[in-house]
Amino acid sequence: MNSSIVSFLSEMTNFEFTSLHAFIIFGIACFLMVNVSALIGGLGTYAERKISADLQMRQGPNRVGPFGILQFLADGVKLLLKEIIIPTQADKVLFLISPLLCLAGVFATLAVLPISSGLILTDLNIGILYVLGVSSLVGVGIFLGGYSSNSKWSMLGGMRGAAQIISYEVPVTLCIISIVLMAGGLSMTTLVNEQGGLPHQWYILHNPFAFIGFFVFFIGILAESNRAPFDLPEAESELVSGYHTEYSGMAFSFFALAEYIEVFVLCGISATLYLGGYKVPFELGSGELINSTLGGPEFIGKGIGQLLQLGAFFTKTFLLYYVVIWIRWTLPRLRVDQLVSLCWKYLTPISIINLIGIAAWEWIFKGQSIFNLIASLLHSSGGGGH
Amino acid sequence: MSGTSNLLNWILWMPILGVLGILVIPKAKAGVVRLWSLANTFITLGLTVKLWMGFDNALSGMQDAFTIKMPWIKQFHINYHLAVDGISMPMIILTSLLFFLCVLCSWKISKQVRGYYALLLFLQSAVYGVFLSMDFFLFYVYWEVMLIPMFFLIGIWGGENREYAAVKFFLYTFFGSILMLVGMIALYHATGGEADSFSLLALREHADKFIGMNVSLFGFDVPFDKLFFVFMFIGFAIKVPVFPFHTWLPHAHVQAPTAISVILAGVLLKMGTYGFLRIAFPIFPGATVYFSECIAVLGLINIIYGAFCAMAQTDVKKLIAYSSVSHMGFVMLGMAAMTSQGLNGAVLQMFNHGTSTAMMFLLIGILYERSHHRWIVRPDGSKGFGGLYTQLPVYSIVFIIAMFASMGLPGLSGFISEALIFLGIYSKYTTMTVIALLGLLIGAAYLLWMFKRMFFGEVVEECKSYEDMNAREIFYMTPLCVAVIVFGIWPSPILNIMKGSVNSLVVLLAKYQ
Amino acid sequence: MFIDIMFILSALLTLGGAFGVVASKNIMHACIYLLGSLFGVAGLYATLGADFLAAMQLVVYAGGIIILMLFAIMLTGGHKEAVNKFGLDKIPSMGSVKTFLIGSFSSLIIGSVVLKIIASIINSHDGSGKLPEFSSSVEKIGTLLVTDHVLSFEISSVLLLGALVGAAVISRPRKQ
Amino acid sequence: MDYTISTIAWIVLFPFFAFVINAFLARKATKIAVIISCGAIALSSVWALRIFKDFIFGNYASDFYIRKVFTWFDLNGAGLSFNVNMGIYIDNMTAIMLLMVTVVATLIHIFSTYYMKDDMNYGRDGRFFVYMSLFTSAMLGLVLSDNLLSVFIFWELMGFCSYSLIGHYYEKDGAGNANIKAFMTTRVGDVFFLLGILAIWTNIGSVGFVEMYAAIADGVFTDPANNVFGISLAAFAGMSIFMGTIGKSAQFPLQVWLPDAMYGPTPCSALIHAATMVAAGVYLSLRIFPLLDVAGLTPLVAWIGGITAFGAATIALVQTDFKAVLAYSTISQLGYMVLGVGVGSYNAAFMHLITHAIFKACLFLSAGSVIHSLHDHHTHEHVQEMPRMGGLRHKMKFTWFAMWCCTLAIAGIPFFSGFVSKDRILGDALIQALHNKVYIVPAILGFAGALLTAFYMCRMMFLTFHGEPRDKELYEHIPEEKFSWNRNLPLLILAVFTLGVWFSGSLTGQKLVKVASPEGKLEWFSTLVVKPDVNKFKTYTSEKWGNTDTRVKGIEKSHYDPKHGMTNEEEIHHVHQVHVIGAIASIFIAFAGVFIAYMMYIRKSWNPGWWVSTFSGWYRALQNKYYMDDLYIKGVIQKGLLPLNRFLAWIDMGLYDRYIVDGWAGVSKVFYTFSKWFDDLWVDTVMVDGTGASVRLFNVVLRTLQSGKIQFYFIMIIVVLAGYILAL
Amino acid sequence: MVSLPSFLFVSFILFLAGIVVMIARKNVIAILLGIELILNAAALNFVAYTRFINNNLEGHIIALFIIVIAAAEAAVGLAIVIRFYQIRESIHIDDATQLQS
Repeated sequence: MNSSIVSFLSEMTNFEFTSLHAFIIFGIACFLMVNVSALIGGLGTYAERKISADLQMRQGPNRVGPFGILQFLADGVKLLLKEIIIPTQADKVLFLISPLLCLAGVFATLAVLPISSGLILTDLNIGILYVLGVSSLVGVGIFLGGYSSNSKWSMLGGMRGAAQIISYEVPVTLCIISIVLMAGGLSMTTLVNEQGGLPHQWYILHNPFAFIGFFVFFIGILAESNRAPFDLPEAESELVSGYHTEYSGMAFSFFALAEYIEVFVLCGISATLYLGGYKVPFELGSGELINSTLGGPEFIGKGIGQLLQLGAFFTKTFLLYYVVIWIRWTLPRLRVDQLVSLCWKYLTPISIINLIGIAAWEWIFKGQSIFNLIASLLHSSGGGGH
Repeated sequence: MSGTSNLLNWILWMPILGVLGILVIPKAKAGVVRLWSLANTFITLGLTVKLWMGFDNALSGMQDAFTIKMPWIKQFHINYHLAVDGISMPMIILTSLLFFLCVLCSWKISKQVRGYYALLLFLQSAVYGVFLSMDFFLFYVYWEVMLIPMFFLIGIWGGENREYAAVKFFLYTFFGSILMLVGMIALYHATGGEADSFSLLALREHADKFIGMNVSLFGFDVPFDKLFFVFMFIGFAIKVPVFPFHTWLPHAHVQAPTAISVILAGVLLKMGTYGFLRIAFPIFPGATVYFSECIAVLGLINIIYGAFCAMAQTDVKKLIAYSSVSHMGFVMLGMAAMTSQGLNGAVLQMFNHGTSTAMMFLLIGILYERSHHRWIVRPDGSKGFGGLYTQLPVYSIVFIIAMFASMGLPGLSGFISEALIFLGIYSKYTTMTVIALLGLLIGAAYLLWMFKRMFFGEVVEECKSYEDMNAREIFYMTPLCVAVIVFGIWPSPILNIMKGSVNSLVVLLAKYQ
Repeated sequence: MFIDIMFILSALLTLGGAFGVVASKNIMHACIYLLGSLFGVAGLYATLGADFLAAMQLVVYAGGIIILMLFAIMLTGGHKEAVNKFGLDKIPSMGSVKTFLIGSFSSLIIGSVVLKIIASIINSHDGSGKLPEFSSSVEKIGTLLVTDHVLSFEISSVLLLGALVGAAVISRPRKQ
Repeated sequence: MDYTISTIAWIVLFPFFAFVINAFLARKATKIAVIISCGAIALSSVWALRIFKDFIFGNYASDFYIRKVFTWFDLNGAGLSFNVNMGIYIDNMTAIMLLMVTVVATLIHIFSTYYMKDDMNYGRDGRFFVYMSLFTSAMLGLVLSDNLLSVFIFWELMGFCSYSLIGHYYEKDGAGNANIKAFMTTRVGDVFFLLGILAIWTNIGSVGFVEMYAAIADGVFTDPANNVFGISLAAFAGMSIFMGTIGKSAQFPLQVWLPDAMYGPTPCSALIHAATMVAAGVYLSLRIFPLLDVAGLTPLVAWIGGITAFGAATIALVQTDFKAVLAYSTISQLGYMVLGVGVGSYNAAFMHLITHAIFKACLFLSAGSVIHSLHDHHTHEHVQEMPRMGGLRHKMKFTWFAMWCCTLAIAGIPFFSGFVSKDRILGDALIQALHNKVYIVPAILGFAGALLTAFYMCRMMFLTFHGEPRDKELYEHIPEEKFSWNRNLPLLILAVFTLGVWFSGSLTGQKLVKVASPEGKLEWFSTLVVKPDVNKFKTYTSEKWGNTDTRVKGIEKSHYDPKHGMTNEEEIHHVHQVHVIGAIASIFIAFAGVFIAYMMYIRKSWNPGWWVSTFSGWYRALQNKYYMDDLYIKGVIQKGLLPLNRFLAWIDMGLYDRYIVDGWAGVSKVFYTFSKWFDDLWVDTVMVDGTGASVRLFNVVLRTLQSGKIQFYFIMIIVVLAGYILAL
Repeated sequence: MVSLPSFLFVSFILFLAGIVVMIARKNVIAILLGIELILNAAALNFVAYTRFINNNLEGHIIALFIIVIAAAEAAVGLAIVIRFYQIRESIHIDDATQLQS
């Protein structure tokens, strides 16, 4: 465990944990993480309703709690209390397993999400690959959910969902590979640390290919999380509600929760990959600058740094989250053929070209960003041509 | 022996890569096939330019840097030997350029697009093979291979009488090839089958040996070199085509699709004269000198006879086909001179005729796409075209450039080569020069007369619907226009390439005079 | 201890999945069992310190192959008609007692052969189970792939391309 | 001024670049193209003026020349060497020619902006100016050329421009006929020209004028060892090259193209077919004069010139087309120049070239000005027929004035330029005739032609500008001429230069009328242009481009030698007398011609119709141009060439190809019938199919082993594999 | 506990299961499942050996290629199955006895 919440805590407190301690701390951290993200997912539903209402000049939920902020809790309680109805012809085992698979796939990715330099459950050295691997469970879950309901709407929704997820995984993976190429590592912290706090140090502005790559990636994750305009699997008008037509109660809420958390996680990952993740400008995140200015105990500086990083990460993530919701309520849904051709005829070739282009860029310019190049050019020409 | 560069291999096999690529493109994707072929020929053109840039003008022999030599069939000392010198280099440039343009000009072909382009690229590779091979066997293989795509290209995509023309073309050329094959085998045995007995370069060393030899033919003792020179001569003369063997040309040209006519006139005819310069002349210098007057006379007949025949034609394409006969006569005449000016002029004329006649055929192709006939005067006596100058202004300008280049207007490319040929031939055959100059006169006459009948006067009713050249057509005419004008004003780029090799051939031949 | 727990869990998952694949009468369930088994193998890889391999196992199998299998089952399955137009069984048999007997017998034969081969290794191994220190394998694998194994790497890429094109060509519905 | 590539080449390159730019601009940006075209030639004329100033007012000897050479391309390699050189050659003649060409071309360009305006407004693009630029560039290149090859190159380029400009109104069928005729007729001459070049090139290894002169001095051309077809090389080459002149300058018997060339727009007729291109032929024969001289071809040249001068004048008598009269007068005047060359009047012939260029350009421009105003509202075409004109002087005064100046000049009235030059040619012809009987006929023809010239030019003027308007309706529609810079200014400038005073201090050349001036400055024109003395060229050393001129300047001026190299005092006196007689005779003849015209067309005392009816046979012959066009087109081409072509084509395709080549198919048919029978029955049925049948037997046996059950195969594999491994 | 024989045992059982599936099942897709099991068993063997005996990464590489091959095999195999189903309307292994449709 080279860098994780456990090691961070031990560093903070200057205390050597035994493995049992570590295990317990780890367990607690995991528990917290899961619950916090469930909260975020719940708030996501609220945000979705509120923002959509805003976009449509409506009020949105406003009864439960201040500004209706507790609406999601009310909904959650209602769903918990409802009965899970299993259709007679359904494949019962799979019917019950599939929401869990979905949720498990999403939660598993939380393990490597770098919320701040300290607040990361475990920093796997194959972090981004791990994300790709476990998030594919969501696809299986959706597919099985569709299949096991034994309803044609669910069936079609499930197949569409799975097909969409695995096909959009191609451009997304290619984009990730190109970022990995720039960073030179698969670990999430490496990816973040290779970038800087200021926008021109982010990978999105590193070179033109990465700039294009960001949009490809973003479109890809929209499709992967079955969000509008790629929400064909749950198209209300065609498929009633897609793969979760037959679900009710807690099983349904698992699906819904999985979706919202997935959007959050993916937004977080795209922020990590392209927008500098938790990085704060001027290396404030490490706390050393704060310490040297403020003085005082070291952990205060570090703590403030962590908070700043937390803020940076969530700002970026929620901005993207907002964009996702904004897109959902703005753009019309695609047809299936458009969806497929978008993926295979446009995004995939573009991302392949981007990959080659980034490789070439790395080779030609020795990994310097475009701003560095311009700066060095200006320097050399302005400085009397040294 | 092998040089440092693999460029010739790339040039030779790049079209084959293109063919393979075409074979995996689905049938329905005609556009992809076209773009792919275009890209392929463009890459080949780029490679050729690279070759040109690497070409050392100072060398009079083969360019050692590019030579590729490896054993192919070891038992018979047959090598895979590619090399380029000043004689073949202009032809390579011409081939690369013309094939690139031909892909563009065949854009509208809709019948079995894949097959068409595959065969076209295949043909390109074979043509490169002929110009690059320095091994007689390899040369012969490519010489024959070239016939196959040509046969199908004429036979499938040609005009209404295409099968006849294709078969005629094939049989004629094949007849010549057989004689050449006999010659090749005879040479192999005459050298005793030793090492490099198929090498075109090594065979030159045996030239003196051939002069003394006799061969028994139907019980008569015939001089070896003279007999097989005649064999080779017929083999190559059919390709040129020289007078009694020329009748396949009008048929093939009239029936072939535009691009194929361009290739046929622009490149394939030059293979015949190239064969003379590469094989017949250096290997049998004694016989060459002995027969030089015959060659000159045949060339003269070509010039005058071709020009007269051209003047009587009412089909534009046939007219240009005969004009090719006439112009290739100049090449023959220049070669018969065996002087530096004459031979350089002949090789330059090969190149220049390639560009100017290609322009003419391309232009006729453009017109044919609009009119679907080619009659200057229809068989019933009515005008086929008229007033095109008013109707198609840009086309007319390009046509004028092509026409005047073809008739040898100074400032355009044809003049320099013709002047050099005349200069070369004058010192030897003054009378023939005077008669050949008459060919120049008639050459101008039939072209101008054709131009007048087609372009001047009131617009004929059916011509009123024709549209002027579009951007694609202008695009592919531009390189040729530029070549014709630039090499007319400044011929040194091409002459510098060729003069070393050609002059060394002249020196070689001069020993036997 | 942690490693042991992990190994036992993974092995159980693997073997349980494999058993499920053998025993399940429902092809869909068999597929899910296979997924479990593959996850178990990924766990075993992780136990062995092959982190990259484990991740790839997840990515390729869970993300790709299993979903592909599920698709294939959906596209070919359906339990509606028993007999097709050729008069053949439309429901694919999941095997009868007879076939399972033959299968078991065959596996016994092959098992004995394999055992004969690996017995010497097992015997010679001291069984101490000392695992070398873990170190990340990603970079080394990457280096190996483009140095020592570059040819096989390229060939496998060509193979994948071929498989891609081939699969697309084969499964394309032919125009009548 | 340093004469290097960077200074001289511009004179050719300005119009050439204008051509290149306009070739792309002319279709869309016509106005810009016109400006570029005019600007380029104007710039060239500035350069020419500079050269002119250097040469004429500098202290150079009259035989001073500058020659710069560069290698165009070479065939050096493998021990052989061959260079093709190009270069410039500037002497006084070149300098004068350059100035004349550029100034005339500039004025004509300016006039063209007036004349071609409507043409361009009606949707036709500015290609007229494109060709004009190319033409000017080629003409200047020709003038600057130092060798015959580059003369030929520019010569042909001019031919091309002429071809294109004659065909400018391409929607007319006649334009197509006219330009093909023009091109082909000149091409006949050009082919011979090329032959001459080849002969010279082969024998002396170079085609430069300088080398040629040196070779003449060395006797290479008269060496019997170099004879071609039994005649001396000088005669062969000289005649061949002179054929070029005959073609280009429309001399008998190749004069047929020039009248037809009037199909082109009038400014192009003025520039190409009157002032410059046709004169280039004469310029060439002046350059090769030593060759003609040494070959003894001068009598022939004189005969051709005389016949042309007289014959064209007679045809001009009966023409009713405005431009046709001018065309025939051009041929006639070119005939005078050639006559001048023939009688050895080198200087006068060149002088006549210059004076003719100016007044004939002016005449054509005036004609253009007239024709452009005469617009027939029924046929929507311009009127060129003189019978429909008359009385135009009231409507267009400037044109009338300019045209009269030129008419007087061409007619040979004293104080006008034409008199100065033509009179000297005729005087020299007279001298030669008295010495040598061969020249008697050309001299007589020359004098007779002079009479006719005066007559038909005045006839044209009277019919056009004087008397009553004959087509009233047409006359009413003519707009009143107002002075405009692009219509009248060029005319007036040219008209000013028709005065003789510009060309000769003595106004006559024979010192008949003397102007008080210092000795030696009397006949400045004559002192500047002298016959090249071939012996001076023996020691020539070549100069390369880029070197500034290092030769000594300030050699004393040479003088025109009116004594014709004679030393005997008596003979000199005799010559002088003859010149005076000639001058008086030509003045008389000119006035006689004017008088006859006046009597016929103004006073109408003498009825022209009487002449027509009395000499009706001659009249018809003249109207049909002595039947020469008919001879060439109907006789040679239609009766001879085309049937021959068709016959040959029939032999080729109908006879040779169909029977001899395709006949082999019949031969092979016999063979293949037999082979087919043998093959079908024996080879195929018995042998081949028999083998197949035997294979089929084994087939049946082996097929049963293959069940197709894959799991069966699999089990078999396992069992065999297991057995194999256990057996190990 | 974590030793080479234990891994070999797991892989052995996995392998046998695969063999049984391959032979006993009559469903083509099920046979493909069996093949996946066998391939995984082999890959596991490689990784285990390389870990315990050589302690280098050659086995990983081979396992990686096995995964590649498995993916390719699954793609092509399933494509064939689907095509077969389109033609014969069956995925019974014993129906596939002809090379020609």
